[in-house]
Amino acid sequence: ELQKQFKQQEEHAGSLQASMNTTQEEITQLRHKHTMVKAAIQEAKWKQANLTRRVLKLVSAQEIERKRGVPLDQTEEQ
Amino acid sequence: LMRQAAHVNAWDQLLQQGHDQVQQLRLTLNNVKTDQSRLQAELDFIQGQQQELEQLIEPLEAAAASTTPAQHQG
Amino acid sequence: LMRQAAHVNAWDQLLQQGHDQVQQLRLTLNNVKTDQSRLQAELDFIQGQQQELEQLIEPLEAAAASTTPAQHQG
Repeated sequence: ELQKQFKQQEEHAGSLQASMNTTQEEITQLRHKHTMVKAAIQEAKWKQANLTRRVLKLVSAQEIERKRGVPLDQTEEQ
Repeated sequence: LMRQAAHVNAWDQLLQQGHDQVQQLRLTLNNVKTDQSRLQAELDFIQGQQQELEQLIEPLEAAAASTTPAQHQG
Repeated sequence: LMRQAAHVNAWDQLLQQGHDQVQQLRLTLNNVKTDQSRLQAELDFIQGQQQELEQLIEPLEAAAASTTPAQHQG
């Protein structure tokens, strides 16, 4: 009787180990993908900083132009 | 024999505990996976937006580069 | 009896190993989870900036659209 129970437990432990292995594998994949997502987000951050710099440059250039242009138009009209 | 039976019972409990723990782990794993998919989707969206913005900026930069020296000369 | 004792030891070890393994995986998952929360915040930040940039670029686009033909005429 006890021997039978041993046998059952061994099977139970075996299936538990199998699902542990599956889980471990999935977690390994998850970590791998996590590393890639993390790198991609870092890249997006850099790109964002670059875009911000470019937009601000455009905005300030336009601002200078506008301030330069408006009084000139008025003097021309006078 | 009694001691052996007790041992077997203890293992039964431990196995059940292990089973519950792995189950719990899988639940957490699935949550983290869902979060990861969401992050990936948001990242894809942002990358698309960045590309659009870049396409908007490029002609403006080209225009600024060509008009600014022209106005200096004029 | 010796063999049984060895069996008991082996089993106990196996269960302990399984327990440690679960514990390790749980730690790993928690780290990923924490990291993902941080990444989510970063994405939200980028998204917010992106919207600001779009708002900044809108009048520039409008200006470019209106000044470019005017310069052609002048």
